[in-house]
Amino acid sequence: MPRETEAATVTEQQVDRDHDGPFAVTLRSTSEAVRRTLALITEHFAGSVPDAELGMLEMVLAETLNNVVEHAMSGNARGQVKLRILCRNGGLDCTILDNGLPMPDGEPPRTTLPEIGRMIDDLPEGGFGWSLIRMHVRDLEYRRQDGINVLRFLLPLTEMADT
Amino acid sequence: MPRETEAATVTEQQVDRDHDGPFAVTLRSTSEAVRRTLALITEHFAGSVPDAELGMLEMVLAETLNNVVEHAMSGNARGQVKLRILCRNGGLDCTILDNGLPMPDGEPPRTTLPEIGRMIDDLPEGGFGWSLIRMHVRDLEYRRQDGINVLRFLLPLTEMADT
Amino acid sequence: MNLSSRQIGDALIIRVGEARIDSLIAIQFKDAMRAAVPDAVGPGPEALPVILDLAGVNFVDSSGLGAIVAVMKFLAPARRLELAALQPNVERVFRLTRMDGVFTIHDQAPTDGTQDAA
Amino acid sequence: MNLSSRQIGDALIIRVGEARIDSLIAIQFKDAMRAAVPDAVGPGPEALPVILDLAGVNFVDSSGLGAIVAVMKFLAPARRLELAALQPNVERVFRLTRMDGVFTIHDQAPTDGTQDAA
Ligand SMILES: Nc1ncnc2c1ncn2[C@@H]1O[C@H](COP(=O)(O)OP(=O)(O)O)[C@@H](O)[C@H]1O
Ligand SMILES: Nc1ncnc2c1ncn2[C@@H]1O[C@H](COP(=O)(O)OP(=O)(O)O)[C@@H](O)[C@H]1O
Repeated sequence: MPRETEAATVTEQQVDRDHDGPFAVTLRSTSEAVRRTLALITEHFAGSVPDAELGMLEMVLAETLNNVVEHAMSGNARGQVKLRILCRNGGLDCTILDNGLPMPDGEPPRTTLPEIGRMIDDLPEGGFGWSLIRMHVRDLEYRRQDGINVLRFLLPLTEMADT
Repeated sequence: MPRETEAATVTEQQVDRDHDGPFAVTLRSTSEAVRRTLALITEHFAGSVPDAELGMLEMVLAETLNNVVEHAMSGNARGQVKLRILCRNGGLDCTILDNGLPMPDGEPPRTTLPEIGRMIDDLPEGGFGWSLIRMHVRDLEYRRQDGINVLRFLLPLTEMADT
Repeated sequence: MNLSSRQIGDALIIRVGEARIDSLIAIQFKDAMRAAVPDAVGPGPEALPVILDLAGVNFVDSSGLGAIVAVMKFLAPARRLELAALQPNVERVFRLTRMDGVFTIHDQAPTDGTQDAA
Repeated sequence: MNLSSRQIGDALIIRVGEARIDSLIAIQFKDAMRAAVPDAVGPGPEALPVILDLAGVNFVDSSGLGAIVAVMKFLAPARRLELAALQPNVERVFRLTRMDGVFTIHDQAPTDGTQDAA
């Protein structure tokens, strides 16, 4: 992180932006940090987002953040991840930034749900993540910028209370 | 939180500011959220801030955040707290915003350490918080703005690695 | 990993005492399940049921789901894994991935005396 | 609240099995300590020591410190509270608040056979 050179005073706009602004969190690329982050988020939106949709938010963020930990960082716990959630466009607008490896094909996998056959031994134990994410979100965008993965999507809400 | 009307695209500057920028976290006013936040922070700065100074950071933030939970919000768990930490001016520049009650005298208490006498029954069980904070920080500023408490201070570091 | 088990008739009921089965504990969960289920004495004509009581679990992510499937696979063929008491968020992930068709799912875990409460 | 106690000679050693004594658990900690220490059979000429083994505790905030002081107060005069195995961050908060002068502090908790390892 480069040393900052901003003036030493918090401006009025900054306070506005910061306090009424988005939910934000910075985390390292570990499963523990993902758990803590999800707990802060469910606590933050409880009461303003209905339970079922809060459950979807938690699921979608668990899958995206755990993918960062497991794939983009492939286990390196010192990766840095930033998440921001805005209430707008009829839903929760989520942006995840990480300094890990880019997506393999320059875009999030378009995998569909793994096949479920009749043989127990052949049942899938993984590969659900991106299908679950894509089932719930809209306006998914991904880009690589200056060595940073920028992933963004909207989780639509049926009814949005002010948070 | 008012609905945002920003354009739907993350600009390059935003990515810069967000990813290389400060540590940030949004939390509700609960002791559990404070615990999770402190864990994210110690994990974030581990390796770049020496252990002893990381311990001081954790202590100072525990005291300031718990004061918000216990005093500014007096137990109301739905209060919203934002914390941001920048690496600059030779230390960690911390800003805490909360929408709770203002400080009683328009400024953080100037209490000194409670007296320790010889009688066990008279030993102090509280009142250490602000003395501990003031022992460690510099450039403490507090102001009330648009119903928001803005508290800011610098925790000086002897030697600062880039985080 | 907090698992507690009790035998009711042929079935072994294993209650998960963790609020989450997620990527943080998926591997430990698999290991603990392996340790919690005694080897069946050879596959009989009917596989012996192991019922996983998820009443206390309010979140399962895709790693947790994968771990539960892995447990089903290593218990087979002598033991068959069934599930009980799926909380709403847990039920959703099984339904969306169509894994609800793979498991026998009980509304709640059997209690002593009533072998099957589904 | 995870506390485990054992008696060595006159002293009751209570080991705290929590990584943090903070404002989240300060009240539970006080209650659990009250429950963990049996009433002394009347104050003798010497107060009976209770040694709080903090080897596993890596963080104490001002609420946790206040709770430890409260425990000292309600144990007196029949029992006297001593501390053992303060980790660096814990030692610092006692030192900065000058509470290190109030407690007898042992480097480590006594083990069976050695009554005092300080
Ligand atoms: N954030 C990411 N960065 C890099 N690669 C990813 C990321 N997310 C997913 N992938 C790749 O896409 C594949 C499919 O991901 P997913 O659907 O979540 O299934 P799973 O994680 O169970 O393998 C992963 O195996 C990985 O190779
Ligand atoms: N963030 C805050 N908002 C409002 N009042 C506060 C805040 N922090 C502290 N106070 C007031 O200052 C007093 C001293 O605080 P402190 O030194 O932390 O001791 P303690 O919390 O143990 O009482 C508190 O009792 C409270 O009345």
